[in-house]
Amino acid sequence: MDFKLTEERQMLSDTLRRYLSDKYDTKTRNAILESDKGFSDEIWTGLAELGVIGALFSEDDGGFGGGGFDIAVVFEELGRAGVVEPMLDSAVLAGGALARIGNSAQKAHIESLIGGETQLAFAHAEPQSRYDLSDVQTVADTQDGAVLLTGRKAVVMNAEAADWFVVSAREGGEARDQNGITLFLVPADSDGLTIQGYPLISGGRAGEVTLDGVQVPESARLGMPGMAFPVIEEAMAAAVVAQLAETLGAMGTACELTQDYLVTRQQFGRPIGTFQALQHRMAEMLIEMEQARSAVINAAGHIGSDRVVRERHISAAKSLMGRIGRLIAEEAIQMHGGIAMTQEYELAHIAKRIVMADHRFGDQDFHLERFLDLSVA
Amino acid sequence: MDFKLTEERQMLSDTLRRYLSDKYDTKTRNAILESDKGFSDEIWTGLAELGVIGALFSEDDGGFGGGGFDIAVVFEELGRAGVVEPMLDSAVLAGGALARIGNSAQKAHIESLIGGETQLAFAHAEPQSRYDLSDVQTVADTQDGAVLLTGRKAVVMNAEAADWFVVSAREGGEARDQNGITLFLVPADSDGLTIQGYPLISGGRAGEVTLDGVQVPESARLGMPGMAFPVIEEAMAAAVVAQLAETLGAMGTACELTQDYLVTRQQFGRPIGTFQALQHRMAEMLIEMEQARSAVINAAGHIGSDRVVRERHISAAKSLMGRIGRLIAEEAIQMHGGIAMTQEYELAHIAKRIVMADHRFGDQDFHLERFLDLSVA
Amino acid sequence: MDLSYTPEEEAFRVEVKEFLAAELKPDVADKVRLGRGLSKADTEAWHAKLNARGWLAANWPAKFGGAEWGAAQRQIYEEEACAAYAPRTVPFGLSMLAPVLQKFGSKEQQDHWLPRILNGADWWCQGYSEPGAGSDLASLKCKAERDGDHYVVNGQKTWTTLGQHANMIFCLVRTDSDVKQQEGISFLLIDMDTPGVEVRPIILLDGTHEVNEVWFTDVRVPVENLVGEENKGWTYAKYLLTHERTNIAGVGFSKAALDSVKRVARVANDNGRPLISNPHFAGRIARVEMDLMAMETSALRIIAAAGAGEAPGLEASMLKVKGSEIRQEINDLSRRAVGPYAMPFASEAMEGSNQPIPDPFDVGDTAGDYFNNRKLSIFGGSNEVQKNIIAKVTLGGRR
Amino acid sequence: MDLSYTPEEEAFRVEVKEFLAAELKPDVADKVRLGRGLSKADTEAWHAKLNARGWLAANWPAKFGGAEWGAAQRQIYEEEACAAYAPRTVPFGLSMLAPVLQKFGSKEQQDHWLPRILNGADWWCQGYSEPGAGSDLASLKCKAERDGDHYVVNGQKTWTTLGQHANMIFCLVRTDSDVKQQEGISFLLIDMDTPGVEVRPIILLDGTHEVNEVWFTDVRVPVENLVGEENKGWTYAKYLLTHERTNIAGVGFSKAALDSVKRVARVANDNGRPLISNPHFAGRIARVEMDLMAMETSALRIIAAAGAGEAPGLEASMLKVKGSEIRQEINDLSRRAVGPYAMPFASEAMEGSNQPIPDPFDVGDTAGDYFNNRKLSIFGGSNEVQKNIIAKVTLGGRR
Repeated sequence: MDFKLTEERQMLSDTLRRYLSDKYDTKTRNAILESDKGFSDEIWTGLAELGVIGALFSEDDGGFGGGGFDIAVVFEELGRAGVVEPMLDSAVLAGGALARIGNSAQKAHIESLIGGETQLAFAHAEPQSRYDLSDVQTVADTQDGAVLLTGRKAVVMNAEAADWFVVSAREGGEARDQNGITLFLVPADSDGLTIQGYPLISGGRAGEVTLDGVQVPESARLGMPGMAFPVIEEAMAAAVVAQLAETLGAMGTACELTQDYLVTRQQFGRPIGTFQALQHRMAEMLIEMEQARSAVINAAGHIGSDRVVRERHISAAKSLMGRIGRLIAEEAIQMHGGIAMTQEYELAHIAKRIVMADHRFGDQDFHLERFLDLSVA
Repeated sequence: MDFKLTEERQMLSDTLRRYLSDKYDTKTRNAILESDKGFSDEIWTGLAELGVIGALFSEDDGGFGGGGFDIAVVFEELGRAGVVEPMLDSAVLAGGALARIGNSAQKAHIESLIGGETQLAFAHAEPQSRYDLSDVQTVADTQDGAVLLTGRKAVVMNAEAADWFVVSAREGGEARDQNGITLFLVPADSDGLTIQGYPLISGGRAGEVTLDGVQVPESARLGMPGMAFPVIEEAMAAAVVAQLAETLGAMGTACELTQDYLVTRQQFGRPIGTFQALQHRMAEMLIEMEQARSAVINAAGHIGSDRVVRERHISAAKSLMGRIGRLIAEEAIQMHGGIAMTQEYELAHIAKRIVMADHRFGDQDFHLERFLDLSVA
Repeated sequence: MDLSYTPEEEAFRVEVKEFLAAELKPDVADKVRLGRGLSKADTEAWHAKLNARGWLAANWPAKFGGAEWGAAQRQIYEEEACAAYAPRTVPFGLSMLAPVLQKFGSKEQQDHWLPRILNGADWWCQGYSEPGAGSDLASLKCKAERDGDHYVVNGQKTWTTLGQHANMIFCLVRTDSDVKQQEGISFLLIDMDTPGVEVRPIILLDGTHEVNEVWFTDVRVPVENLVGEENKGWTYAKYLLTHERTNIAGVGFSKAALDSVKRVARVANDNGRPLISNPHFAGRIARVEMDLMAMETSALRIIAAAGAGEAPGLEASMLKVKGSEIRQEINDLSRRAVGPYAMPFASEAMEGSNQPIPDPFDVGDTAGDYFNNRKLSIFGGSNEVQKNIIAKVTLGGRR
Repeated sequence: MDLSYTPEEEAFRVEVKEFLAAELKPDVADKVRLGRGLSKADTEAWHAKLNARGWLAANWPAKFGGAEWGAAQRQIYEEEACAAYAPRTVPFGLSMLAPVLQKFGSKEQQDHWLPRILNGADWWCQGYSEPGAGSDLASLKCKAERDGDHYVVNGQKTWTTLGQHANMIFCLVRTDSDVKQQEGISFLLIDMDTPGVEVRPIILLDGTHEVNEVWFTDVRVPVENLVGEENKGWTYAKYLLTHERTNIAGVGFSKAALDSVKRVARVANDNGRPLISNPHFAGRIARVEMDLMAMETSALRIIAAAGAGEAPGLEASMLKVKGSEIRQEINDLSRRAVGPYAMPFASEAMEGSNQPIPDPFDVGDTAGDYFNNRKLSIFGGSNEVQKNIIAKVTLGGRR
């Protein structure tokens, strides 16, 4: 066992933190939040140039990382600064699926993704599916060499900016069967693909994507027909690790802001950090932070393990973070008082990132139940 | 609506409190705890003379109360002093069942019970039944005028002291059916009835009761064959109200002891009650006490309502008390520190009464699930 | 002890239901239900209807035209009004200033201001908190200096709820800086149209504009707008705060919100079954419902014990803490229930807030409500301040 | 970063398993599993076996004959030993006194006392707390006055664990009352057979006798039993306390206890299904298991970072708090799991403790363990003291 970061990862982490502290202060980020696009091309390009996107892919795929701890190191820093750029959805989720299942032609998009020129989106979840990965009702109908995609995809992150969609559709099996699901690579400008876009409370934008008989060639199919579920689950596992690390970074910022506030804010003629009730609650937050950090390490460290071991750690960490994240966000706000309720204060956005993370990839109850199922399995 | 106690109940409450503060201090009670019998005949007689037992029965049954708030008032005071005498099991549970279903001949025992001369026990739960009221495997086999009882009853409170047992046995239906259960009034000295007695961690004694073909006349049957379940549920509801009120009283004592300790115990040159972290935790205990008191009022106030309304309040209150009781017992011990860990300190016994209450009549999870079932019903 | 409603109480419930059925407009109820901000006109219209019915001053003493509702009546009205999604009344004039004027105001002040609260001539807001004086309210700095028959006010107030609608503000101001903090404070009524008063919006983390900063620069206030005695304002302020907390349990709000959570959970799909069949989610609902059942009885007990017009003390602090905890827990459940659809969001303050946002469960912005209601444990005396009060009272007596 | 065990580490696990299979007697393992008190002889025999294997001084530096186990080795041994229900080693000599002697003791003291800890010649107990000095340890009053080449000790210690078995006690005593509390304390080694030493049992709330009061009346202690310098004892005491906390996470205990809970929950009937199928109980198990999985990694990280022989600082306080919370939660689950059968009980101190008590799940006295382990958050520096430390360190630096 070894708990030290490699030099390369430590360097990447330091560089990224410096870049974001220079380029991504609250004012800049809040302007990005209110922009029509919802993220900044300049920052996106900047991150690409730093090699942040490349760090999320293996050397075979033209990157220089792609492991669980590569993802964790990058996203903890992104989370620390409350970055809203669509790194998780474009690179880890859509890009990750492509890297796992795509053929060399299809993988060509990864190079331009790493370069920062291409944006991807992962169109999988549907209005009825909530957090159930196998609940796919969008259908793929193949007729002489062409595939027709019909269905609706819900809350698709980065939909409006995406050049390509990785779309899941059913080519066999019943609704909620794991078998029968296929992934397709679909151009954003396809006829019959429409997007109703909207902003998200924790930043960035998403959209309801309607596929009304969207026609793609069979070459758009990723992997074998109906065999995509394991790939979706693996890509999701990587995405969960990314989101957990991002949330951990945001929680770190919430704690930092609170600690600073406790020692500077004066009430009753003394810093409020001298009141023992707040001291103990701050201590409890830091104790839970250690738990959260270890949970993220467990998830990142088992991303390459066999399914049950991997998913058990994923669900344990996701459920734990949902619980601890809420505690830390709420306590940070409460100990600040009114100031944390204002949009212009950094914690407001950070707290929203932390809490809303429990609304993606399954919340703490979903993963509690899943952990139990995997434990008896 | 009206939240005032009647004068009679207020008087009974005051008298009982005075009696117990005179006669039932920690030293006396701890001596009773370690006695072979596990309770004091002198106290039992004293309580009977005060009319405490009579207050638990209606005038029709020779008492002068028997309502939900009569029970609550009595047991809150018993709980405040950590009384271990078998009032709940002898009077509310066994006596209550007798009062609800017995004929005039059978009810004769209630008079001597009220007088303090007779002890009863309720032999219903079995080794496999846990908290399931309908899980009765003891069988009653009737042959020409005689009934043979065969089975095992688990953790029967007051078994060794009881003159009579109210025994549940199955005369029809499958295991766990509500239909088919009958109650019988069985003399303690019956042939084939054996008791393996033992002390309980929170005081008093119980026993494993084995019925090996115990023979009783048909006149020992309480009510109609196989129809006893509703009576058992009603008697249990009254017993839960009694136990909730008792626990509330014990929780009140735990809070009192803690508040006194906080203002007297000196550490770091000041009373520990001047440390804000402890102040806030004490405040949280008192806030939960208000919740607990209201839950007991809700349960006591609906004991005469229709089944679903009654049982919904019973389960809500029992589950809530399980949660709050644990909080208050653990916080009281923690804020005291080592002294509360010693057997000779009053809180040790009080905390055990509070926590172990969750091991009778269904714990907080059992009643959470039951509350949900009753809510959809 | 008797937990059942009397025939009179049941009859009153019917009255309330009939009133709501007749007077509450569906579009207004929808705004309330979906957490969309009510316009000033919406609120004023509702006040007028209640006033016409004699229910606006429900808790005022009779001698001021109040209805003097008892605990049961209050609870019945609150429960029915919340269930119907009626607008809540604006408390600043009705439940905060009025009790102070009724107890400490001059006959002239009572005759002039109280009717205007009921007839809607004035919309009041509260000038208590300052950037440097939150939990430590007594450290406020906003200064009022006597100049002839006027006070000249300079300073800043903050967290002024709905100040953008108000034409009057009651303020705690410092009239003596040389004495113990609490002894140099006065209670002043200020016309917000006076030159030198400036209202600046504060946008909250859910993008709403409900609170403001109010700045005072050489604002001249006639001395007759001083309530009670100069430098006795702290007494009046504390009296007001206990009144502010009497309805803080919010039982009615919580019941309506919990019903909404259950409605969503019955239709939301969770792994092929209704969410309400998920035992872990159902358990969360059950736990908070049990807490709510108990707190409803606590609230009734406490209000009944305190008696009409009177403000409970210690128990009010307990209700404030538990009431806010329960409401915040329900807000957590309601965002949890809608799952991924809690994320779509358009803030009032944001560009394109008029674009359609998917709301498949027709519940409005559950996440925004959750974040917005973090305020419940912060304002009106934070839960920490309430716990200080509880500890002080309960431990203080024993020393 | 790599969470997998190396081949060397896996080989070590095999060694440990083999050792336990060969050396651990079933009757002793049963006593541990069922929470029955071990006899002095049981414990001494186990120490001897570990010592023979070279594993008694697992964490001692090599130069004192220690094995200098790393984080992974410690964790592997603890996990396997707890899973097999091996006795835990008595820490007072091994992990508390020894580090102090090794760092601050004289060559003579090291040569004399350290071997006797390993070979079992001495059973040590701890003389720290006093009735008036709990969390506020530095306020201790037990006095030692110099008289020729002896100290004369008068006073009382309390909460002395297993003092009834001990022949030696290390004490914090006051040797100067005229200076700042922390500066008048010395660290003294006292032979309990010396005239004037009296041990009185304290019976705990679960009826067990594991702690004692120790009274000193004119007890004469040779000066060579002073460790380090006179009046420098507080430094040594703090050093000891951080060491005492290094293994406080109790991951191994918690894993074994949680397995036992699951075993019971699989066989216990709950409304016609196994208790483990009750989603609310299963959820409790899952939540604590998730916490435990995380804390296990925290413990490994922290010990690995601290390095062999070194004691972690702030993180040790965090582990102490979380470790005790997890163990106490598991104790709660284990009494919950057995339902009504958690009530039957016979305390050591009670008459008729030899009568048979029903234990259908063969788990021993789960309720007694639950109450007894409330001590985990009280002793060794209460969780409140740990939180004070955490706040002081993390906020202190920012002022």
